[in-house]
Amino acid sequence: MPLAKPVLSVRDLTVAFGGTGKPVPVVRGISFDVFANEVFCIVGESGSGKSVTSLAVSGLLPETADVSGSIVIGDTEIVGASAAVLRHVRSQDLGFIFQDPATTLNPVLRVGRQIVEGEVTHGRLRPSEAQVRAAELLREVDIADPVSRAQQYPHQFSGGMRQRAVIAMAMAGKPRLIIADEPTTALDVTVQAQVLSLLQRRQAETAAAVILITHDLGVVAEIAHRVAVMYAGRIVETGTVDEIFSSPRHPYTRALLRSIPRGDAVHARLDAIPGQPPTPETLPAGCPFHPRCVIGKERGECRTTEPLLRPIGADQQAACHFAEEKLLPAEARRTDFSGPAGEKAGDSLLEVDALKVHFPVRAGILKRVVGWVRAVDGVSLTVRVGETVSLVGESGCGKTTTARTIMGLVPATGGDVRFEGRSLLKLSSSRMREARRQMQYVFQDPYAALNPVLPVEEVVAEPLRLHGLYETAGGAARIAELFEMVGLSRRMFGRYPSEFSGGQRQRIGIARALALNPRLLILDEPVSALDVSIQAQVLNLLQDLQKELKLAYLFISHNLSVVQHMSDRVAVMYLGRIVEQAARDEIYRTPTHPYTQSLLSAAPVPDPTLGRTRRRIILEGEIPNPAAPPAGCTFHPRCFRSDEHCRRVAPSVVSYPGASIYVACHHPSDPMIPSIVREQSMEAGE
Amino acid sequence: MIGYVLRRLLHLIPVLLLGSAAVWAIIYAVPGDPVSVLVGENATAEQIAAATAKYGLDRPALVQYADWLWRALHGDLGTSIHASEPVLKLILERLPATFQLAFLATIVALVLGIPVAIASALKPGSWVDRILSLWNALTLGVPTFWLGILLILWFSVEMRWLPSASTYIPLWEDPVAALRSLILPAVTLGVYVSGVLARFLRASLVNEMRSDYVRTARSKGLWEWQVVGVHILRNALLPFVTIVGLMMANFIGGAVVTEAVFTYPGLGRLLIQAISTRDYPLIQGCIIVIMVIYILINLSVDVFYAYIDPRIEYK
Amino acid sequence: MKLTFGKLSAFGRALLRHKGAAAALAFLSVVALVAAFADFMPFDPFRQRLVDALKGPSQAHWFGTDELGRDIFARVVYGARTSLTTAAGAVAIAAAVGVPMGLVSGFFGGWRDAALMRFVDVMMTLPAILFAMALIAILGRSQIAAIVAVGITGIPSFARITRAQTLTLRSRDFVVAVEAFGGSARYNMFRTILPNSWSPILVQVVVLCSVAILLEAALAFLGVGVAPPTPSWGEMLRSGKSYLHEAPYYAVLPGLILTLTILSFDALGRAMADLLGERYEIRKSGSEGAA
Amino acid sequence: IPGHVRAQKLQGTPLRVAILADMTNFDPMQFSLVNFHLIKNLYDSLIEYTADGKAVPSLATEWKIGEGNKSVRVTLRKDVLFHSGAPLTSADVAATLKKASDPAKGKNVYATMGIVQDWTMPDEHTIVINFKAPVPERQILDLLQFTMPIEAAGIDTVETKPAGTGAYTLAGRAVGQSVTLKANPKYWRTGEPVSPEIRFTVFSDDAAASAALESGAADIIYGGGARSAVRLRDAGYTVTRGPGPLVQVFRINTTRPPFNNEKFRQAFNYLMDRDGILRVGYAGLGEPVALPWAPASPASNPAYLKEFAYNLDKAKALLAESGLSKQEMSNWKLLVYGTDQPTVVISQIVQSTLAEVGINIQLDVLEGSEYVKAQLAGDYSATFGGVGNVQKFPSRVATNSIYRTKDNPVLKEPHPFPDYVAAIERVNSTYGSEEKVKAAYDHLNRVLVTSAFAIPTNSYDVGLIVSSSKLDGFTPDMDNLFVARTIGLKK
Ligand SMILES: Nc1ncnc2c1ncn2[C@@H]1O[C@H](COP(=O)(O)OP(=O)(O)OP(=O)(O)O)[C@@H](O)[C@H]1O
Ligand SMILES: Nc1ncnc2c1ncn2[C@@H]1O[C@H](COP(=O)(O)OP(=O)(O)OP(=O)(O)O)[C@@H](O)[C@H]1O
Ligand SMILES: [Mg+2]
Ligand SMILES: [Mg+2]
Repeated sequence: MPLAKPVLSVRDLTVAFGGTGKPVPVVRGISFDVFANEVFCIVGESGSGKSVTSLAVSGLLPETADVSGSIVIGDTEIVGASAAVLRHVRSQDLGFIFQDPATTLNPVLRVGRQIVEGEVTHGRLRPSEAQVRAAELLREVDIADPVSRAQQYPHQFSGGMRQRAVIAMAMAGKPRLIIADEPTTALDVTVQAQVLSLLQRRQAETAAAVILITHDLGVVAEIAHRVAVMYAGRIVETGTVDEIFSSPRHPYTRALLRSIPRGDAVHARLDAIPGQPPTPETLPAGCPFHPRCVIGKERGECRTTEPLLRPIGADQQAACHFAEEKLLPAEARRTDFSGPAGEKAGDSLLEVDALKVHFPVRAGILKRVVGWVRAVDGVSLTVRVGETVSLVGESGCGKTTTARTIMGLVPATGGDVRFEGRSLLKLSSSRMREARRQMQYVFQDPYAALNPVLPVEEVVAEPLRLHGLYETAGGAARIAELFEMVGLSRRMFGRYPSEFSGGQRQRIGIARALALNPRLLILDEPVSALDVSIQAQVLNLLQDLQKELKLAYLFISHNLSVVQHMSDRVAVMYLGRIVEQAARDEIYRTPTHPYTQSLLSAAPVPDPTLGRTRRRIILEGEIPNPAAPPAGCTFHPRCFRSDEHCRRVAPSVVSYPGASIYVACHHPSDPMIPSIVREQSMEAGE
Repeated sequence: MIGYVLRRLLHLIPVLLLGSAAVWAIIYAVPGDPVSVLVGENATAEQIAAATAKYGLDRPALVQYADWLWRALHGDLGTSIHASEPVLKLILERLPATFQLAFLATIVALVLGIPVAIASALKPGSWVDRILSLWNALTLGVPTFWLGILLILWFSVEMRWLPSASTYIPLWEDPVAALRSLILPAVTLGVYVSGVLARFLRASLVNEMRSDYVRTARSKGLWEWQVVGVHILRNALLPFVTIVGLMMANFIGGAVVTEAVFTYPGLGRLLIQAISTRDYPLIQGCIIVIMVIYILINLSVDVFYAYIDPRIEYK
Repeated sequence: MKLTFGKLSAFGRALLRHKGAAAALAFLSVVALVAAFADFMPFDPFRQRLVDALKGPSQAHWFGTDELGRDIFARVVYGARTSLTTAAGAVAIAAAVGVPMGLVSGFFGGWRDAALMRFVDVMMTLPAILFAMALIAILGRSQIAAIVAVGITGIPSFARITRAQTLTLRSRDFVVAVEAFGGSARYNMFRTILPNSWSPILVQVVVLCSVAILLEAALAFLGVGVAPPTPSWGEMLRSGKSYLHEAPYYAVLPGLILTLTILSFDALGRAMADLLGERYEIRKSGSEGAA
Repeated sequence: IPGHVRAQKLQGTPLRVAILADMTNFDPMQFSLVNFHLIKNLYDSLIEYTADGKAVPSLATEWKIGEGNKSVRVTLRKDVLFHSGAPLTSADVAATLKKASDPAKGKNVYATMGIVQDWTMPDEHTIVINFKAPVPERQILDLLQFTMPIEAAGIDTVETKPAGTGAYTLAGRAVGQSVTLKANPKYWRTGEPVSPEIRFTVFSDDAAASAALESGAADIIYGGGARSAVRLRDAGYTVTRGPGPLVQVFRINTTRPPFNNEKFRQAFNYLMDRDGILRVGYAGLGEPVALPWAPASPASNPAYLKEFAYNLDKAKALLAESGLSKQEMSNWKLLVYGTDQPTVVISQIVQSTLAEVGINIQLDVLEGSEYVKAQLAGDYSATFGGVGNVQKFPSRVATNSIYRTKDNPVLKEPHPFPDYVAAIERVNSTYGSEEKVKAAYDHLNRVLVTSAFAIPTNSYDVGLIVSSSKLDGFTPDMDNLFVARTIGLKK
């Protein structure tokens, strides 16, 4: 491969954004080649310059960007090229897939037209043939009924279909290079699996070179041939996917790999990278990673000299002064951690019993209720003192609604919620206020959860003040204590939320939730908006707090690895119902419900060797509209085991004697027989 | 869609009821009555009483309102006290003049507004944009009555090119005379509205230009004119339609000041005269008609919008 | 940028650095100062000298004299007082009524919202100027009447903006959070949502100032503003318009000052909207201005 | 010069007349500005006055005042036809008088009919009107001049359908926009009307009408403002002023303090800067007056103007005599008719004059009907308002609200100025000897300035005619109504 001429060759690419002040470099001299028939992944945390690099390659950066270096696609130099040349390159050699399929298509033009527009413009396609060609392209990306779909508008497509259409569009001209910038970040795991496999297939069919940008190491392991790891505008390490995952040489790569929760180390404490990634404006001198680095922190060289990328192995390069240094074995550095375990569970704290939450759908002249969105349709759960119960499921399955209903923020339609044995649903508002003190909520989006006009001290004090307990609880001293508890300094009191990073804000959110000394925290996707390194910090914090304060968690997430890492028990939700519920290890080792099995197999595993060997179940379609759920078992249209019976009759919950599993399926695989799918992964992991 | 239109029409009912009741309440709160103007200043008490009875103004206010409402429901807006002609007739006679001015003003506004918006949105922050923004601020900030006065000063008093006051001449009868008479008020109104439109369109263009689909379009190697003309403009013009409709609707009763400057016989002036003579049925009629037209224009705009925007399906 | 008390001074400095805003502020301050201290200046807006009627601008009378021989410049200066106080009063009324209205309707929805929206509908379908005229007819011509009339026509714009803001904030996590901690609706509306809505409200205040000045002038121009001989810019334009042939400066010069004032408010409003990242409400409040 | 003689020098042409307000009805008794332009073209009166007040025949060929001034015998022309084609008879005149004496239908003629007892019709073309008491000749003539026969059959519908004998017939009307009249082919005056058609177009204001005239879209402006008339005159247009102006009167409600103080009131005789008021308010078109009479009125007396010339010193002396404090003197508002620009201006002049003598008052500006209502009800301390009929028999002034001797809405009952009531009575009952009559008029004038409940300032023109210089043949009308029948293009 290295002998062939690269499709793309980037040399010393530097991009700075000027604006009014002095230009700030966000990409700082990077070089790489991409060859035909390979998938080249760029990974890195948010803000590391991945998107800017990809935009620079296609000449799509805004005019405020100052680009230098060289980018050659085929034989054409992109840097400084004229508009005509750029247009030509884009039409001939380049295809682009962007992150958010909801916005990459023009909402007012028909999908078919958009797909072939480029080809028609460049005279490769006669307008009279456009329709046929559009349908053909849609068929190639597995869209059913492509002829009529081509005539539809983007809003009539589901998210996954849109991304397929974008792939069809990007590949329409058979470009030599395809750039996909986080093509699946906005999608659910099951849909992500569909799209990734499609992308892989089309790439193989067209022999194109693909640059795939992602921050998800699982995706990298799944799909990449070669990998570049970016940090603070630089490539800090590059190599084949196996090298990167098996013998990472840069401390950042290593730390990154260790900070993701993995099924093979559920009892170990996560290895978080301390601190924050630097912003382009606040780049430290020397190696930009040294303030967070375990080996470079103390060394003078790292503080003064920025290391250059240099070859380490055959194909591997790393930018570290001490890349050859053997590290301590990873395990040794992990402080032992007794993760959650079923045994310690005590009395039941929260009981959710057949909870139903239906939202009215209104239509017609008088806005009458014409139907109901069955957001939550019979959920039963128990959380015991000090344990973590997780709720997983695809987007829209009703996780947030369940949590908010438990908190009393959304009125329940039916069922019951009991806290310490007392029903919460029929409480008067003052009693409800009282009850809420025991139960607190941590929100998903750390940017939206804090009142931006209050100083953080007030944000944390607010629950106390609302309950008139501020003085009783100890006033400012209590706030300082809470700050300390979540690892923040009281020196930060006067600052506003906007002055904090996402991870810090999430800590503030947690501190606020702890202010009233609750017994139960409801954590709604507490880490999904955070970068992996920060995510690990927060997860560790949560585990520490749980131990220290004997907290019970209702932990909501769609990230199966995180759930596996955190939970005692796991409930899998689909379309408003819990389809399977079991102790953590049981569910991961022997998933019973076909949906659980699909979910687990769809989740990318950050291990390329395993990725290549395991068999994946790729679910068809996407989660149905909860306003019109399918009859019978709601999962049947996507299920690989469904039959006539499933189509008609909704399954009831079955429990297995001797196991903690509850499952709602007519055809569960026997929990006593370990699932083949998962077993493989476990082996590979060990 | 039909259901949607029906629902919107149903919405008309409370708005009109509320509006007419409010107008009636206001009318009764306003001191003065139509009779005093009518009978003249030498009238005796008996004459006043006779006239008051003749127009039914001696009945309780609620009875009068109920009576008016009942008749209005049957399409009868009553008879003007001052002109002793059916209110509807008076209004219908003014409407063509009003529509003609609104139409021309809208054309002026579009002709001035759209190019300005596109030119300044193409390069936000450039000197072209800054100059056009300044022009835009001027069009918005210069009060129509002052602009009208300046135009009259220059074109009528100074240059003697155009009449200083406008009359209604139907366009189809004598287009030249009609345009001569209308051009100053149409420009006065149109310039102001062009500012509103340009500002709106510029904002929505700039907003659209940042959209992902524009980057997608560029990444396909399209010509810049395709990107702007097909992709951006289409999206930006959608909400623009609503604003244009709103503006037109506003012209119907709201061009009062311009009508006053150019003494143009539009609906707004009719209403002002009606207010000053306390011609109750005429006031009520004008306001109801203005409201109905406003709502109907808005409804048409929304329906049209739904028609051109594939994302919207009114049910 | 989110406007907080902590950032008030930073916001002020940013405004002063903004060229357009600084110029506008400078002009407005001059107008405001002159209006405030007009009493200490050596001219009298009421003093008539019929023999000096309709004399052009001169050393003695910078803007000339009107039909009663009064100094137009003096009247412009006192007119500023009328304009600015009317605008301030009107905006205060509009905000004081509109903001709580928007909060309540956006927060609770339901019948409260429906009622508000009907009110706004009615107000929207009637051009502001007609509405104001009718109100003034009730209240009689006076400055108070003008303030109330202009103020009421401004209510829907505040209500709408606050409502929209409330609707977006209502479902934001930090508002839900307060609810989750047991905060009451009142607390949420006035302590959480309102402080987060200052920026659009502030921008709207400035926008409405220009609208109010315009509307007041338009009313005076139509002959229903403050009663003579109180100096008012619109009234001067009205009288001046009938002397276009003999004394063009009579309408032109007061109109110029009026226009500059409106432009300044507009520029200030836009600069603030820019700095605060708010949408500049384009539809003003339906005064013809305006149309 | 008789009309037909002049007509020979003129050529008929369709006339385009700009007017400022739409008509409201065709009733010749609803004598108000809104149908001034129509009445004299659709109707004829029994007699007419020349510009200097001499009575000349019109529909009546002869009128004989009976013994003791208690009746008048009127002989009608025999060749007169209504627009319907029916001949004019004494029955039509009788029906007209009947309508005029009905309080609900008599409208503006009703007050004038107050002197009439009854009438008889000796034959088809003669009618005898009997009076309640002896009536001065001039008052009888006013009645005849005011009587415009309406066809008996059309009396009930006259508001919407003209039923007269006038030189023009109604051809069409677009409400709010225009009225078109066509020449009456069977008109009894030979050679008239000169022009075959008149089209009245309603313009919303003076500026619009002026613009129409200047751009050639109109030939005549009828009823425009003084200021634009003066400007147009300077630009070469012809301005025709009639003998029937109004007099602007500063009306005082003597029932309210401080105006219940006579000296205080009298000071106002000297506080009116009549020249300034005339110049600023009416562009100098009119005369300053101290009495409510036009020059054509028999009671007119220019000496008063000298006596009561603008004089702050005399005014101050009277104010001092009044014994009122500054505070008391300032404690009232001047009601202003905001719709009428001249009164707004002159009210400010008065306000400023008062400020000079230390009286600081406020203006209370009301619009449209609100003002009229206040004025009719006497709900004011003082206000400016025009008074009509000032060219006719002096006691006609008493039809105006402030000058009314009975049921005065401002001064209320009983009339606070018995001297004035008596003076009017004396004018009404004095006839015969010119000296006696003159003395009665003098007495009235003196009483007026002494009681000082109404301070006239100036006369001003209603029904001003501004026309293209190509037109000629304007007939002055005693009431400044528009008379179109003699107008034509100069040959
Ligand atoms: N148009 C721009 N103007 C100024 N700075 C920019 C611009 N685009 C990106 N940046 C800055 O460049 C840096 C790198 O951004 P980039 O979008 O490449 O990050 P990324 O690695 O793609 O992150 P993410 O995972 O969040 O997409 C960031 O600090 C960003 O703020
Ligand atoms: N207030 C509401 N009115 C109507 N439908 C609602 C409402 N809130 C939620 N829904 C619907 O209920 C369903 C479940 O939503 P919910 O937010 O609970 O999902 P989720 O599992 O938390 O998804 P995500 O992973 O995207 O956060 C969705 O289809 C959503 O559209
Ligand atoms: Mg990115
Ligand atoms: Mg959720």
